[in-house]
Amino acid sequence: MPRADPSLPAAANPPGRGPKLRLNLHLLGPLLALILLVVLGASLNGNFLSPANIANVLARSSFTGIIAVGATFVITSGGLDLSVGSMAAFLAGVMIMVINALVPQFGVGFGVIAIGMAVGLVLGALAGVGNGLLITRGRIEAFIVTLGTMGIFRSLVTFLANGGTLSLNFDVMDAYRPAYYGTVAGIPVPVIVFALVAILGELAMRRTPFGRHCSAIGSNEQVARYSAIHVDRVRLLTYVLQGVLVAVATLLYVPRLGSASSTTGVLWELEAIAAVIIGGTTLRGGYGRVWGTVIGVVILSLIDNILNLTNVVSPYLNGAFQGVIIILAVLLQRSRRATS
Amino acid sequence: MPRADPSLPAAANPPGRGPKLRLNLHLLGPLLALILLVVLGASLNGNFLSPANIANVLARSSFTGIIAVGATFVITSGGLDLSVGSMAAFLAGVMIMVINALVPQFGVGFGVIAIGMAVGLVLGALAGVGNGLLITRGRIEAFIVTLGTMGIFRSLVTFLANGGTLSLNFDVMDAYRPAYYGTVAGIPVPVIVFALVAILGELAMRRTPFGRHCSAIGSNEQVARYSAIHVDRVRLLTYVLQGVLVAVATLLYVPRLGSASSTTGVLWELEAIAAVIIGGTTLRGGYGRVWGTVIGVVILSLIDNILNLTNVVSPYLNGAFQGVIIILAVLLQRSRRATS
Amino acid sequence: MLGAAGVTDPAARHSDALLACVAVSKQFGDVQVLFDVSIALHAGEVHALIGENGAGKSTLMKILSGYLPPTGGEIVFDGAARQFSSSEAAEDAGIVLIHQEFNLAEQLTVEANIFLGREIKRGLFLDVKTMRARAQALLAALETKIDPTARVQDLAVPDKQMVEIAKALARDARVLILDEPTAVLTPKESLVLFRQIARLKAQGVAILYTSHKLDEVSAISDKITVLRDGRHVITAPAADLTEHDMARQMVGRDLSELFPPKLPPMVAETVLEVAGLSVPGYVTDASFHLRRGEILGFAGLVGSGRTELMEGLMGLRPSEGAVSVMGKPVHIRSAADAARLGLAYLTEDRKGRGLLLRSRMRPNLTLLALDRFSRILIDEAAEDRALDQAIREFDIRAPSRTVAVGNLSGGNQQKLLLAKTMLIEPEIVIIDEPTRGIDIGTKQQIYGFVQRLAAAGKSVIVISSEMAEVIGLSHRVMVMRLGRITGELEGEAIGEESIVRYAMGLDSMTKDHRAEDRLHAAR
Amino acid sequence: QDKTYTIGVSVPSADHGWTGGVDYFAQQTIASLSKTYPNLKFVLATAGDPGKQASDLEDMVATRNIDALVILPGDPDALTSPIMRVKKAGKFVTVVDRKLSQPGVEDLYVAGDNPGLGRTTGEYFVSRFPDGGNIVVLRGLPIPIDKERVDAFNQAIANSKIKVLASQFANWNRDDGFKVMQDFLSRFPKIDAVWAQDDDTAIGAIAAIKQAHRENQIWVVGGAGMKQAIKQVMDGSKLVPIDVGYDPGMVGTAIELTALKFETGLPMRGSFIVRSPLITQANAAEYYHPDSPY
Ligand SMILES: Nc1ncnc2c1ncn2[C@@H]1O[C@H](COP(=O)(O)OP(=O)(O)OP(=O)(O)O)[C@@H](O)[C@H]1O
Ligand SMILES: Nc1ncnc2c1ncn2[C@@H]1O[C@H](COP(=O)(O)OP(=O)(O)OP(=O)(O)O)[C@@H](O)[C@H]1O
Ligand SMILES: [Mg+2]
Ligand SMILES: [Mg+2]
Repeated sequence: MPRADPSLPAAANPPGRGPKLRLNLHLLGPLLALILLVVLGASLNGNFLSPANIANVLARSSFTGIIAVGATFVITSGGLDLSVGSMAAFLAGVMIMVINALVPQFGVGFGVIAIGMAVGLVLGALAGVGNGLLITRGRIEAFIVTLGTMGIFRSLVTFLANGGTLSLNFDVMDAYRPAYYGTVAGIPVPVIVFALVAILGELAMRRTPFGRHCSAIGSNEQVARYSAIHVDRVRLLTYVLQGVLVAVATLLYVPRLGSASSTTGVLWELEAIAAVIIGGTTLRGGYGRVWGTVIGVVILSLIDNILNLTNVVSPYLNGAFQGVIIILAVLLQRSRRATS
Repeated sequence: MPRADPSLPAAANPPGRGPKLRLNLHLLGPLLALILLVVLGASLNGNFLSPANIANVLARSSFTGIIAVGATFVITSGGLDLSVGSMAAFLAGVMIMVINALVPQFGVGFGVIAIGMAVGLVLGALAGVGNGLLITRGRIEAFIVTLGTMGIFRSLVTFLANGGTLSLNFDVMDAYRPAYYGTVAGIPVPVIVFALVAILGELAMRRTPFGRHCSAIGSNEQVARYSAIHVDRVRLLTYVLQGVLVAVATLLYVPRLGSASSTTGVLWELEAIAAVIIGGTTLRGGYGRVWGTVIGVVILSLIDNILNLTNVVSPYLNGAFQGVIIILAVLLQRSRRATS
Repeated sequence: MLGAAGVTDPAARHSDALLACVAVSKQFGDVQVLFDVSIALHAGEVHALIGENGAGKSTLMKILSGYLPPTGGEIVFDGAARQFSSSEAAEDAGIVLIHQEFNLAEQLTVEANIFLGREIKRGLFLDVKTMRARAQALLAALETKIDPTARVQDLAVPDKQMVEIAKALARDARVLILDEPTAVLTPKESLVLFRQIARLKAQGVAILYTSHKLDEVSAISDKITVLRDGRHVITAPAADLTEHDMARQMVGRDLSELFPPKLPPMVAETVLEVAGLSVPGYVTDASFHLRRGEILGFAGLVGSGRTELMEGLMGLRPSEGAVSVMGKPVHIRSAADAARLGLAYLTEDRKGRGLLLRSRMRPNLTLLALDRFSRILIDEAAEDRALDQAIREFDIRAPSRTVAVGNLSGGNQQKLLLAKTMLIEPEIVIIDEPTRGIDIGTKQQIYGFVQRLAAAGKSVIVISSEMAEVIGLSHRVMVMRLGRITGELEGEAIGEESIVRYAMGLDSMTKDHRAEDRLHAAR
Repeated sequence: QDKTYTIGVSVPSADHGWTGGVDYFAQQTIASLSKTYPNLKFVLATAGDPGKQASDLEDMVATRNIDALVILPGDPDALTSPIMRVKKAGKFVTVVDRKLSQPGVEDLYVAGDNPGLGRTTGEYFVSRFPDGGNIVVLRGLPIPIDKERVDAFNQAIANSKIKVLASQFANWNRDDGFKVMQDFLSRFPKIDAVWAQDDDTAIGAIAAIKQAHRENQIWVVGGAGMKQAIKQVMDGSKLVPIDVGYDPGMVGTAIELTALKFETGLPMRGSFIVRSPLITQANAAEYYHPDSPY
């Protein structure tokens, strides 16, 4: 770095010790929590590290994981989407109904599944457009809009299912099953999809104008506007992306149990937001990292897994353990950062 | 629509003709939505405006209402408390256990109830201190802390109730019942308590240093710190206040149903936050108004009430109607403000 | 080098102006702030816009660059009437504005800010390497050592301004509009900026520039326009206006001497004694004392740690060392502790640390002194009276009492901040950059105010990057360099050269480092 | 008859499959009764928590002028007091499924048998494992119903050699059944049977068992008589050998009985207990209603 005037102190770096070290620990915080959890799990149960268990946990993480990648963008740009869980239930319901309706005519085959998938994706995008337009054009707080659409989607799926469960045609289910249970090179398909989404998400966040614009908007909307960023358009896009990713998650969810009901996706929104924040994205927007979200999702899945693999005092206290671990996982990052 | 001044968000005083008129409409937004709902209700059912129905609606608003007053302070100072619903369940559970345990020794009487109430209030304050310290000292995002304690409180009440329901001794229940069902000068006791809390809250928000400090912190923490405000102390106080108000709500809730279980207070946090925002407080902090929250709470209660007044298409769609009305109620304020 | 471009007769080139506004007016609500203002900018010319705080300079600049629509009149660009629908449209046409208030996304890196909205891409992805290299080059041209990968929130105020300038330079401007760019810069950094301006001017860029530092204005501009109360007063070649003329045109009357004569310091007790104060990372082992009725100046280069020293003293940053107030050792852990001891600190960062921009004037004014206005409830009538008094005493010019503070002109925000700080009636007041963005007439009022404070037995510390201010006001001056106090000057010894010697480190003291010389060289 | 009567029906909202069935049967019964008896009006409200259900009762009394109430209380302890208030207002009260904490409040009680479900299942397990076996239990939501069932089950197997390896809440939900079962399968190399307590949960558990290819070593008992489960029992599945009924249609019975009180003027009083029958391949056809959503 060229120094223009030797008589001046280094401007940008404060002369304090080891700014690099501090940065790394902040960066590695969630990773550290994850490692500690893995160590805990392994010490509690020998099967914890078995490939089957790891595959199970990762595959299960994929739904909220894919959704949480979308939530990272929404939150980074200063928004919030509470509707994702109900949206997933709704999309799953519609997909199942569409596929079931097509089977009598077109028979069981990949084509029917593909149409169902396409419908899911389009509908997801549309749902995102709806949320996004109400927020950007309607100028309503994202919290209110998505609280409202959360109720709407949840009601719709209950209505479609007539209060019960929508079940995928059994023969289609057989054809569709590999989308969740299949493996490629030993890796479950949903894990591969999740990994792809995460990598693309991380790239988009860090290496595209879109990602930068998201943080700029979340950091200071006015500055973004002054910098010739189409704030409303970018913000709308984050909700559309969120909707599409919810649809992608649904595509993997449907072949798992082949059903959708009013209980599908309950509380996924909280899980997704929690994962995003555990991963180090700031809830007020301005800074987001997709890889952190991925770790956050895995941490949350692991907590459940570990609780199921051990006898805790009482199953009534599961929620308490979850709560404590979540707080500790974040506390750990924070205090590490403070003391380094 | 005239192009808004880009140099500042429309918050305080948007330019254009008639700032006074516009201000009033912004002020009156939630009130307008409320009036429309009342008109709707009255047109749907003749009994809607009957004193009994009004008393019912207001009395049951009081729980989330009192909690939402606390949430107004928390949110105004830039925080969030997701734990209030579970906290209420937990406090109710402990109160019931304490009272039941004291009855054999001290008999049924006002004294026992008073002790139970005192325990509830103290415990509520302590719960608030816990949340507050984790947030201020632990420097953990409020979302994560209160998501964690939400799980913890919910688990604890399930544990205390052994998975079932904690029921208040039936004789005590008789003595305690007037705290919810009683009236003073024809007005139900919980409505009176709610009104008192709201009036005190509005005063505190608008006319005390505490209220000013809350909005200063929510609007710019640094400015607050440089203005000799004890940021952490004020923030802690908002959580303690929230805890105490949750306890006050619980004092009224216990005599209503005389029981606490894992389903007590579910989703109250969402309802409270929604009420606060519908009332015009900004979710990002910096500006809050208690009277708006009160109207928000009543609006939410009225939606449920109105859905019970008529036979809607299908009960499965209740949630959808709620969602639509919530969005419309806020949209109405916003567009009124924009077009005036 | 600036002179090489030459100055032509403005009247002759009025028709071929690059950017002009004709009879532009602007109204906010019921308040009109601009009345039929016309101004023409020409390629290769530096045009200065001056006027009192609230005269409408920033508003006019925002209108010219598409941030605000005018309520009357028209904008002419390249010979044709244009209505820029947005700042993007204006920027696409090559009109770039550097705002008076910072306009950076704090959480983003320097590089990301510089290219925000104009990212360089390779395929779908950002070409971070190229952007980083260009950012580095731009910053190097500005002679700063800011790291392009640093986050803006971690930068000091002057560094942010340099980033802002780099951002504007990155945009290939045909018209560059700078709104008080030097308010937060020291003379040395200002000179760097002026060299860049000269370079752009030579390339044929039209430049509109505003500043309250009239010496700068006469040094770099070719033409000067004066605004008063939203009305055009005069446009004239810079050569025809002396600094004195400018001041008179701005204020509408003759100004007396800027600095009133210093009163001799009282021979009085020490009220503040600081020994071995260190602020980790910024300040090492600073010791000084302050007497009753004394004005103590703090001079030094940007980044010398004056702000951090005072913030450490005030409990706003972690610090160690011995402090005693009125002879009693004290531990100040927060601004509230300090206020209780009669200490007040006026921050240099009025936007980030000083004022709540979305609130009105009243809550801002009383925020620090709120307990003086409340028993249990706040006495709003008393607050209103305090606001009345502040408006009178500090000459705060606001369109209305209910305007959001963010909508006040920069200088009036500064006055409000001063009023806010003084409301606790401190015994010891520390003022960091008191006249940043303040017009020359009001400066005088503030200087008078500071001297009256001292005369009334209060003690004042003035941190300023304006040498004249430190020299003109202080009874005694401490000079800082690299986080240490390197010199103390008193009475007659206070002078520009002696201060600069300490500030630069004695050995590097050579003639062409002197700020004043640079200023002349630029011309 | 010219006089019209209004009957209020309050049921929990469809937060899992069984309550979904309750809502369905309530609506069906109301639709058909409205057709048969034009002088009967119905008010149906669904509630997600006890507070909302209490509010619904208040609204029915204050604004809808009900003459009778049919209620399936989500949490009977919590709703005892609100139901007493309805009773005090002079309404006819029918309570479905769950016992209030005070005796003698209701006029009519159409009772489900939650302990019976646990006991019947437990007895079946004992009969299948005379020499002991390893089982896991997937519980429901942590509410009293679940506790009654589990307590009765535990009592029934108390003196057998059956070993409960672990039990965890699966919330009467397919997804949670799947997750918890996956983890139990990783944790325990030898599981002989699963009590999932609910047919939805069982479906999730079975999916996990099939994924682990252990469907030949483990069998699963759900509960509540969902049609898919009964179909499997009917077909003689080894994986799902039996089911234990818990008919959500009981709410329809209760509404019908209440309606009859007004239509026939007969004095309706007392309790009807709806048993939790053991459904085996032999009798499954009786319980199979392919048109029902549940
Ligand atoms: N958005 C707005 N709403 C209302 N009034 C405004 C707004 N923006 C500016 N003003 C008012 O317009 C007047 C001119 O402000 P402007 O910022 O242009 O002054 P200025 O000449 O730049 O002053 P300074 O030297 O202090 O920066 C001021 O009285 C200011 O309060
Ligand atoms: N938030 C921060 N993070 C990291 N470094 C900082 C921060 N604030 C300031 N610095 C650095 O600390 C040093 C001193 O800051 P500063 O420029 O405020 O000193 P100063 O003497 O008060 O200067 P001036 O008052 O002229 O602006 C500089 O090197 C600056 O870059
Ligand atoms: Mg200005
Ligand atoms: Mg400074």
